[in-house]
Amino acid sequence: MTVSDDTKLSNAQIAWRAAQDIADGAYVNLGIGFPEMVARYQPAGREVIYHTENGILDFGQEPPAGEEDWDLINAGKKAVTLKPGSAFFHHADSFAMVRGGHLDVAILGAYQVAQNGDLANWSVGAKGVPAVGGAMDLVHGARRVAVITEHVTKSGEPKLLERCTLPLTGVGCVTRVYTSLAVVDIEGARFVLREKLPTITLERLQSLTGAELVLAGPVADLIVPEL
Amino acid sequence: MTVSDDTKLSNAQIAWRAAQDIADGAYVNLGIGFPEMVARYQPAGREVIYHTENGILDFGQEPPAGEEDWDLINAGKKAVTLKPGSAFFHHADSFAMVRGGHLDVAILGAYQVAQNGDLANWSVGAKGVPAVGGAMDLVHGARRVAVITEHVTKSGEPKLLERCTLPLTGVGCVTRVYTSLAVVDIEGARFVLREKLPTITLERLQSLTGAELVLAGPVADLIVPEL
Amino acid sequence: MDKTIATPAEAVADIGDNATVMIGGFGGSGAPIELIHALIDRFVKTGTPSNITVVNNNAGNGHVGLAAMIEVGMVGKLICSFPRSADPRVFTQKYLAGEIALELVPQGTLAERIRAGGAGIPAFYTPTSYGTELANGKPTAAFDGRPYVQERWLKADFALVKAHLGDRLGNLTYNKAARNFGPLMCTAARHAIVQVSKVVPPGTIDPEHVVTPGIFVSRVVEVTDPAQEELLNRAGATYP
Amino acid sequence: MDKTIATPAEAVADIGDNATVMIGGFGGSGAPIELIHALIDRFVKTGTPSNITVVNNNAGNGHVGLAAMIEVGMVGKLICSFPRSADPRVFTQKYLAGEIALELVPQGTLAERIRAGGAGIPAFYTPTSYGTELANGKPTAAFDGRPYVQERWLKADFALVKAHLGDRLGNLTYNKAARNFGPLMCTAARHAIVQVSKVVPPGTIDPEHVVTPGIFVSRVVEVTDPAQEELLNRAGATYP
Repeated sequence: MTVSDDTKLSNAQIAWRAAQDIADGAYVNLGIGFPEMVARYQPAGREVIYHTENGILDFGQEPPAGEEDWDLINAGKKAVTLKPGSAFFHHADSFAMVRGGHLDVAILGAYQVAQNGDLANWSVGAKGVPAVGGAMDLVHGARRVAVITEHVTKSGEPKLLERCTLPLTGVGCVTRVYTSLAVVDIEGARFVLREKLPTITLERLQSLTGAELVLAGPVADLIVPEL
Repeated sequence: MTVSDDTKLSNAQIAWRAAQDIADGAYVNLGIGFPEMVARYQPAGREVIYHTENGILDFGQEPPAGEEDWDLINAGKKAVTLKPGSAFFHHADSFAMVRGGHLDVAILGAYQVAQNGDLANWSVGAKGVPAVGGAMDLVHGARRVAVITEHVTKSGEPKLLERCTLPLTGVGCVTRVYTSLAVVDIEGARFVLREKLPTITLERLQSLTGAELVLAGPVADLIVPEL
Repeated sequence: MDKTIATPAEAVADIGDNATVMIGGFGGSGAPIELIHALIDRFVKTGTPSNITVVNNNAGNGHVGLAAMIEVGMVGKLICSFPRSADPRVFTQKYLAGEIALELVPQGTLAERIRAGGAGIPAFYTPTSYGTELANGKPTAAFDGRPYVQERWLKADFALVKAHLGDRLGNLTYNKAARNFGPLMCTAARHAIVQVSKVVPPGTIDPEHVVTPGIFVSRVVEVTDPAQEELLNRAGATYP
Repeated sequence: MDKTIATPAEAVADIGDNATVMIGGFGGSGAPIELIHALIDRFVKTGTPSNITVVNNNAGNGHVGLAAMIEVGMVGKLICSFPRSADPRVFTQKYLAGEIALELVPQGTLAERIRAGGAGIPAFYTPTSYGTELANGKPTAAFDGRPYVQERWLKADFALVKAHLGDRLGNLTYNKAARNFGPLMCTAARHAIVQVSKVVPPGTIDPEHVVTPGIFVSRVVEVTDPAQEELLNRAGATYP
C-alpha cells in the first residue's frame, strides 16, 4: 500500500497547491511545522496576511541567520520578521481572532481526517506527553479549515477515513484536504474528489483511501511545478 | 419627619467624610453625580487613583472652562484632565477592572439601602425611561462598596430600610453607608451605627431610619469641617 | 488590500433595512457623527435603511448623531445601558410613545457581550444584575458558592466607529477616552466601518501601538477634522 | 504609591508552598527568567516554595527558567497547552515518572480562562474541544444550534511576568511578541510581579500606549538586559 516518491507530491508541492487557493487579502493561520511551508508559495500579486497564535498579525519570513530577535517568533517558535502594517496583541485577543471567526483560512496538518470532517492531529493516543497547542481553537475559528497531508501514513495506512480512530482535534471542521495524491473536498459528510495526480488511477487512489471517494463533477488533474 | 438643614451634613460634608476612609494608594470609582464630589476632599498626602467606566485610570479634576477636550471625559460626561501615569483602555478592559475585583472602593449614590446590603439606586420603578449605566457592575466589583446619601428622602421617608422597595441594583453588596446624619456599617445583615452627628439623639436617628440601628461598640461623633 | 473608501456615504451604502448596527462612542466621545449623518442622508432620501437595531451605550443627545437618527424614524430598537443625556428628549418621546423598543443592559455586561460576540464566546456568566429585574428570564448558576447570571454574546451586521489614525489594512488607533466601545464593536460586527481623522501608510502606526488590528476592520474612511457631538450640541445644531 | 522593588529575590519573597503561580511567556519569548531563577534560589536554599502549581503555555525548554524550576522539584502541577519544546526532557521525565501532574488546556481556552479570571467571569462557553477528550466531564450546551463546552476561569496567587517599560504605578509596555500571556496573567493573579527592562517615571509611557494599566500590577522590579531563554539554551546554560 505504500506510494513511491516519484508518484506523489513532495511536501513542498502539497504546500504549493494549498497556497494557490488562498485569495488575495486573506487572513491566514498556518499550523506549526509542515503547514508553515505554505507561506513560501504564496502566488505573486496576492497580499496575504498571516496570523500567529502568539500575537502577531502580518509577520514575514524568517530573518537571516544571526539576525533573529527571540521576542519576535511565530507559534512554532521560529524567528520571523515584520511587514509594514503588522500589529502585536496579547493571547486573548489573538484567540478572539481565531475563535471569533475572523480568519479566512487555517491550514493544518493531520494524522487522520474523516469523511464527516472530523480531524485528528494532536495525539497519537499512545503513552507519552500529550500536547495540543492552538489546534483545537483553530479548527473552530477559521471560516475555512483545510488540511495538508501525505495521503497515507509512513506504513501505508490510509489517513482519509470513514471515522477517525485517534483522539479528535475537532468535530466536522475540515472542508478540504490537500494530499500527496489528490485534492478532496468534504461535502455532506462525504469525500468528494476534485483533483488527482494524472499518474494515478482512480482505483489505485480509492485503494489508498479509507472511505469512499465520491465523484461529483469533473476531476481535474493535480498539476504542480517542480519545487 | 424632615430634617432641617442646620442639623444635617451638606452633600459636600458627606463626601468629605467618605473621602477620609479612602486609603493611600487606593483604586477608586466614584459614581456619577454626587459621588464625584468625593474626589475634591481627598486628604492631603494620599495618592488615590480614580477609575472611570469609559476607559481612563488616574484622571484628574476638571480643566478650566474653555480648555475642555470632549474626548477626555468621565462617566458623567464631564471633561477631566490626566495625571502623569494615566492610561486609556477600552470598555471591556475597563469593566474587567470593575468586575474582576481590582477596585478597592466604589462610592455610589442610593435611593434605598437595606440592612442586608441590598442597594436600589437605578430606577424609581415608575413610568419613564429606565437607565442603569455601570451601577450594577460596580456593586459586584469593588472590594468595598460604600454609599453616600441623605439619611431620608426629600419627603422625609427613610432611605435605610429593612428591605428595599424599589428595583434592586445589587443584592447584599453595600458594606458602609455615609448619610447626612450618620455612618452606618452593614454587618451580618444589620445596620451597625458607627458615627452620628453629636446634635442628634439616638432615638431621633432611629426614628428616621427604616430598620434597627444596632449598637456594637462605641458610636463616635460624626464631626466634619465647614465646607 | 485597500480598505479605504472615499466618502462616508459610500462606506455606509450597503447597510440595509432591519440591520443591527453597533455605533461606537460614550456620549459624544467617539461618536462617529459623519458616518451616522451619511446614513441619515440615505434614509431621508430613499427611506432606507429603516427599522435599524442600534447598539450604543446611550440614546443620543440633542438633535445630531444618534439622536438625529432616532428622530428621523429609522431606528426600531435600541440596545443600550444609559438612555439619558443632557438633552434626551428625542429618545424619551419616541420611547414613551411606544415607537422605539429598548433593551436595557448594564454597561459592563453590554461591553462584555460585545466582546464575547467578537471572540466567539456564545455565553458567559457574570455577577452583574443577579437578583435584579434586568436578570429576569435569564439562566442563573452558582460557581464556588456565588450566584451568577448567564448572558449571551452580541453581534451586529455593521459597526460604525470613530478612530484616530488608520491605514489601508485597517489598523487603528483611537483618541483618548474616545476609544471606549470602538475596539470591541470592530470585533463583533460582520463589517466594521471606521472613520479616521487621518489615513496613514502601513507601518506608520507602531505595531506596539495598534489598538485595533486590521483583521477586525472592513472599511476605513478619512474624515479630517471630525465633528464633536458635544460641541455641536452646545452650538444648538440639528440634523439633517 | 511606589510598586518598585529593588531585587527579584525581594519581589518573590512571599510566594509560599502550594501557591498557584502564572508565569508569562510563549516558549522563551516573554519568559521572566530572572524572577523564576530568584524563586529557584529560594527553594534551593530553604526548601520553599514547594509544590507550586504553574500556569504557562509550555513546560520549559532545556535546563533554565521554567525547566529548571521543574528540574529542582518545586513544581507539583503544570497547567499548559503545549508541554513540548526543542529540549523538553526535564518535564517529560518528571511526567512519565508520575512526579508532576499535568492539566492540558487548548491554548485559546487557556488564554480565555485566564482573561476570565481577571475579568470576574467565572465560566464561559467555547466551541473549542467540543467532542474531544479534553472536554470529558465538562458541561456542554447548545446555543443557536451549535454545541459548546463550558470552561471555568483560572486565577492565581501570583503572576511572574516579563515586560519592557514600567513605572512606579505599575503601568507596563511589552516587547513585540513577548507580550503574549503577560497582560492576561497580570489581571488574573492576586499579586502580579513584573520584571521590566527599565523603570521610567510616571507619564513617560504615553497613556495611549499603556498595555497593562497599573491597577493590575503589584510589584515592579527592574532587570536591565534580561536573559533571553532561547539564547541561554543555545549556549547550553543550566540553572542553578
